[in-house]
Amino acid sequence: MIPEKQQRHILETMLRIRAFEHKALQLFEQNKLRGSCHLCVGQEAIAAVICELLDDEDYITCSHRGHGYCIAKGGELKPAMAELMGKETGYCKGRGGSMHIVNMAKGHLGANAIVGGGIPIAVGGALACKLKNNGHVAVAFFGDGASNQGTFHESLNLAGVWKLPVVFVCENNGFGISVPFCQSTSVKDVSVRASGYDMPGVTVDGNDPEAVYAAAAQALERAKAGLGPTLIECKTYRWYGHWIGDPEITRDKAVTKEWKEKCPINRLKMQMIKTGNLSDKEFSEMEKAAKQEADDAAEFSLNSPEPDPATVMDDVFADRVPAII
Amino acid sequence: MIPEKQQRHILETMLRIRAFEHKALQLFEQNKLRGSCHLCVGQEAIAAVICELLDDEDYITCSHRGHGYCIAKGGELKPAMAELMGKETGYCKGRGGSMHIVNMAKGHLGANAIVGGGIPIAVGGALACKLKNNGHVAVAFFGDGASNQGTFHESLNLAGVWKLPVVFVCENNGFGISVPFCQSTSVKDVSVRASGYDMPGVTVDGNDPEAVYAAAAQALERAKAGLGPTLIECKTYRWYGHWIGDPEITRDKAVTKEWKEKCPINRLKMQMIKTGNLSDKEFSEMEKAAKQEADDAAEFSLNSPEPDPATVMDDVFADRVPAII
Amino acid sequence: MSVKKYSEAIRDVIAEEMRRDASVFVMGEDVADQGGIFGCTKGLLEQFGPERIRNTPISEAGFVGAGVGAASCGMRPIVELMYMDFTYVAMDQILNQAAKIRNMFGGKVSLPLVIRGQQGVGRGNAGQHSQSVESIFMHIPGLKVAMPSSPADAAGLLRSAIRMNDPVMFFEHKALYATAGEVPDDPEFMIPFGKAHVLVEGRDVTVVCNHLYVQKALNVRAKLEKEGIHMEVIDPRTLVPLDVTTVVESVKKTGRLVVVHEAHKIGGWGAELASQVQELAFRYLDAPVLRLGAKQCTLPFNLGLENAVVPQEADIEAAVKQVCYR
Amino acid sequence: MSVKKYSEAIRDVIAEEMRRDASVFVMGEDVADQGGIFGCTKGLLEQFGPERIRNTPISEAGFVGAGVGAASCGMRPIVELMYMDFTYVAMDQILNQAAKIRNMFGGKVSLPLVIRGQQGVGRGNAGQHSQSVESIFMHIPGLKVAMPSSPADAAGLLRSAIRMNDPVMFFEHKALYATAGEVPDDPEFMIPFGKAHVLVEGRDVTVVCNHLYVQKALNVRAKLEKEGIHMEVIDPRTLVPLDVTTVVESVKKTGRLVVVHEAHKIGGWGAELASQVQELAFRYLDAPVLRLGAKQCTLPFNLGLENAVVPQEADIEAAVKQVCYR
Ligand SMILES: Cc1ncc(C[n+]2csc(CCOP(=O)(O)OP(=O)(O)O)c2C)c(N)n1
Ligand SMILES: Cc1ncc(C[n+]2csc(CCOP(=O)(O)OP(=O)(O)O)c2C)c(N)n1
Ligand SMILES: [Mg+2]
Ligand SMILES: [Mg+2]
Repeated sequence: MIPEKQQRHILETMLRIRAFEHKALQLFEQNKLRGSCHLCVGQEAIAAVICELLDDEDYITCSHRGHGYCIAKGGELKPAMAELMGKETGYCKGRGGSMHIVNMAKGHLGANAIVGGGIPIAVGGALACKLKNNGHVAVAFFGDGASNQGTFHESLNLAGVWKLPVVFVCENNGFGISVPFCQSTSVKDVSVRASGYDMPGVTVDGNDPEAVYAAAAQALERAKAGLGPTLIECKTYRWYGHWIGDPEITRDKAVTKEWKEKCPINRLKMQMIKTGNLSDKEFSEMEKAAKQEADDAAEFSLNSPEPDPATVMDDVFADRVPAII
Repeated sequence: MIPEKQQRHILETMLRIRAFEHKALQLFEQNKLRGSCHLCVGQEAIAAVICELLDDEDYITCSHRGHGYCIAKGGELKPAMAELMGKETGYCKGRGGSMHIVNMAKGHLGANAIVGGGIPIAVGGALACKLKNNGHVAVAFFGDGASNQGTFHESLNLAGVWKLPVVFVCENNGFGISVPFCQSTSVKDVSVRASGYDMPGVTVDGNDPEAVYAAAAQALERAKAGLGPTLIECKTYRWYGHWIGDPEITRDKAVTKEWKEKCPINRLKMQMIKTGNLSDKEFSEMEKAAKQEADDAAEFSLNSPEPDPATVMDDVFADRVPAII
Repeated sequence: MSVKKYSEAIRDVIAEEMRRDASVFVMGEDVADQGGIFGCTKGLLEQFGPERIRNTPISEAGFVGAGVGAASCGMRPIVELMYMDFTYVAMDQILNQAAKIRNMFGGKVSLPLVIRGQQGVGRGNAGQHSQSVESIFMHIPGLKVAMPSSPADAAGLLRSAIRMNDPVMFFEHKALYATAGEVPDDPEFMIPFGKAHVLVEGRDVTVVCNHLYVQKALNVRAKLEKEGIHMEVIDPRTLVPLDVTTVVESVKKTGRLVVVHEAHKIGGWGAELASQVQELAFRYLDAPVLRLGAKQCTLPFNLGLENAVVPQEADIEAAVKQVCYR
Repeated sequence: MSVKKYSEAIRDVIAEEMRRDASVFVMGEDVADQGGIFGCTKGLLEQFGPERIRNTPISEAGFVGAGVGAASCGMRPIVELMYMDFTYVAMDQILNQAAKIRNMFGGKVSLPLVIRGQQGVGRGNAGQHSQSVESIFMHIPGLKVAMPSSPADAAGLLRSAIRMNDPVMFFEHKALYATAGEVPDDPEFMIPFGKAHVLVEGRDVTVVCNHLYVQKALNVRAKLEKEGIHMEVIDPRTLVPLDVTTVVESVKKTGRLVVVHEAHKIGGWGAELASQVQELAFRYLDAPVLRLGAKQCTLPFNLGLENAVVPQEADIEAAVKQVCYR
């Protein structure tokens, strides 16, 4: 069971993520936000629960579907939304956009627009933890599609053979854009691949915060004990298209509807109400606060300045070099 | 049991491979041959047995340790040795050398000097067979070290999900240059990785021709029946260093000696003698013939012309283009 | 002639060649039901079925390698990369395998493989989805490189590419897909590789450019004509082979050259062209060859910044005036 | 000063920096017990143990990526690639990740990462093990690129690279490892990036070259001096940043430039340098800039063919004479 205080915080985080995503969608539809924008609505539990178990010195990497991770890992909505709008006040000063949010202060090594690209980077984070012997861990979050990239294999083998403090978390939402999981992947569960690296592999209902929590807690314990990595597959579903604007040619609306019934927010809310840890009123207040925060973030971002084109060459190198023409 | 006629041919092939390798070694030591030259002495059974089960329209790819495959797949010793010497009469007209022998007429798509580089190419061969629906198969041969490359993973997944007629054969000789298998690989047997692609995986004694034959025959049957790929791991050992000139810093001489006791040629020879299919005299004659063939190949190659430098640009493109400066 | 979008021209040629030759097939991410996220294989699944219009896993090295293998074995694969930025993920299969197989094997293997996809700016896709990467493939021998700038060029060059017995890197531009133009209906319509396209003649300065910069250069030309500067605009169409002769002939007339591309300026193909031209037309040059290309920074998400990184019409105008000493 | 081999100079700097800074570590194939197949980490396992001298699986994308991650997290990884030809296998981690991380993240991350290894001809390693691939890394912004041509340069540039807060591609040459030369003993000896080395002055023609071509150019210089041609020989040392100023100053004096490299001529860094020089020293050039580089074919196994592909001293001599109209 998730401790009560953490339950509340996870619920709050999920609500903040959802409010953020819906605000982004709204802004997009109002033509106030653009770009490749991948929403994680429906999948919030994975980010919210697992990051709850991490602290600021633990590292994560994540995929293009990364807003939730940014928020769950301690990110603020304002610079996150500002980044989606390409504003100077964004996490990457408008250079990165939706797919490249970073937040080093919170141990977020960055989202990655190359499918599978962030997995070895998390392994490197774990290697740094091991070499510094600081007791910290790294978590790589990636989609089911990414589990067919070579980097997945190389990363799991590296982590396995070096017994690195890292947890691999596959958000299996059943699709890579239009391609169903079964058409791209030779196994039914990504977690079975763990045995190819002599590490535990487990599949959980990614919409069940308790299940995700239990699996992650065990994996993190294992990692911190020096016993090496774990692969956790979280089965989930996205409520919206691959990106905003996706025609969703191959997805069945009825299935989406079913998954909406399995909303992770609702699930944790009901559990907490049932155990007396939450009232309807409290929930409404939390939800309202989250929406307000998202509204404020939008407001902040809309009013933020565009980056100055004159600064475009500023951040190429840390150690400045004589200018190249 | 390997049919008698095939036993004899396999034995012959192994003897030819060994004679070729020893001749190459000798020429190298006499400074008549140079380059990165990877001998497969001790590992001959894998090439000889599996290629025995293939015909000229079945495809293979192999690694840098490829001489055995060239010969087993129907290659002649003369153009093979000439290629090792970089002569115009070689399989690649001296352009490729030891690591890049090809023989399209026999279905040999080429050795590859990039570890893991040939695996997806074999998958493509299998895809061609499937699209042509011609009942043929492809076999990818690669080392244990290659099983940690991303291409291994991507290839096995592709073949698994597309149910391609391909067999993946890992020659596990316990080392990638100086690095022992256990230091680079998170599992004890490469074959366990097969379950990550929903395909059968089997580990056999690669020095036991019968075991290799049985596993390969089953895998090929499966492939031809449209049931998809198989991963076969053949445990073996190389008698010599990684390449000619390897100081062999991390290998134990005693272990090499043990493996020499497990010589696949001797094994098949003893079996055939025991079952009355071979006499000592016949064996000696076969061995002598193989050595003679290797001697002739050396002679041929030494007397072959060097490629003409004026032709160096000839084979870049099939469809000639206006010269680029 | 039919008026088609650039993406339609590509799709139609693929369909025609697939009907004509059973060894042609397509594989790539989302090419089947979705028809490619830019629609270049739209409707082909219905016509040709899932064996020949093949969705792949997200395994670029794997399926490009499978393309190499299938091409070695007599097929003619068309491999779609969703973004040409992902060539990096499959780079070994492209540069160490596809490019080298024929030559390294002494001419014993032919590799009729097309690797195609879109690249470039215009949608603010940020650093890993907005690059123009063609120059890399010009440097490593063994690949042909095409860059169509119009629907007709897309059709004519793609048909040549599919029928060619060598690996071709085929670079489309994301911002060109929606542009329309006349395309010959002739199912044998081909544009040869290595023949530059002189879009418009002019006596004062030669501008070599492609993809989005063809239109931009024509715009600048229209403007500068009024100021008495007559630009000749040339699109090389293919980088390998590169039609230097046409450019040199032009420069011998104009005495001035500006090369414009979206790829990064430093080490881009403009450097190659500039170097060859200054060598072959040294005595004819009245001004140094100028190059315009993306600044040496990662393509930014923000559109204002993106515009600050890649050359604009004003930059072309300024460069043209500079070489004309105006 | 101590006389050291190029490979020893590299090893010693790595050892010194590892002693000085606990965040420096090494990973790569066969770097531990074997000390690298070219001996650049020989003996370091004994001194620093297997945590800091780390054998990797044959997973270039994976361990280069791990280097990117570790560098993001405050370590200073030195990643050895056994052959720089294998950069292709790890290309996405190099070009889409390492090169872009700082810039794409708005300067919020620093990446003190060194990727080093050898390349080039001389051992007849054939197509996939003999390339000179540096030019590619000059084109994509975000990487610094060093190419030491002597033991002292190897030491001085490598120490700078290790202490730098940016990703560095460090290109050694296989045929230089055994060459010996004086190396300062000063454990703070560094050579700045972006400062070309004028090896010898001369008034008639500027030759820019590096790696094996420095010695070859010096040989040609000795010969041509007797014929009254005085070559100035310049080694750029780093390609990013590139010290064009020194070259331009030289060309203003000599009026002639020949650039020589082992990388393929087409699209190589010589094209970039030639383009910049013809622009910046247009009025000073008495002859076109000439470039020498490998022919556009795959590096062949046969040594006679290999020699026919890469520039020889005779080619340098001929080019120098050509620009001198002799
Ligand atoms: C290397 C690479 N190949 C392809 C893409 C294009 N692409 C972006 S997201 C995506 C699907 C990813 O699927 P999955 O990993 O399951 O993540 P999800 O989008 O479902 O969260 C694809 C193919 C990419 N960004 N990078
Ligand atoms: C991509 C790549 N990385 C590294 C190398 C260098 N290398 C050549 S052979 C080899 C070891 C290969 O080990 P394995 O796959 O087990 O084959 P074996 O040599 O044992 O037959 C290595 C590291 C290479 N050729 N290609
Ligand atoms: Mg998915
Ligand atoms: Mg091995």
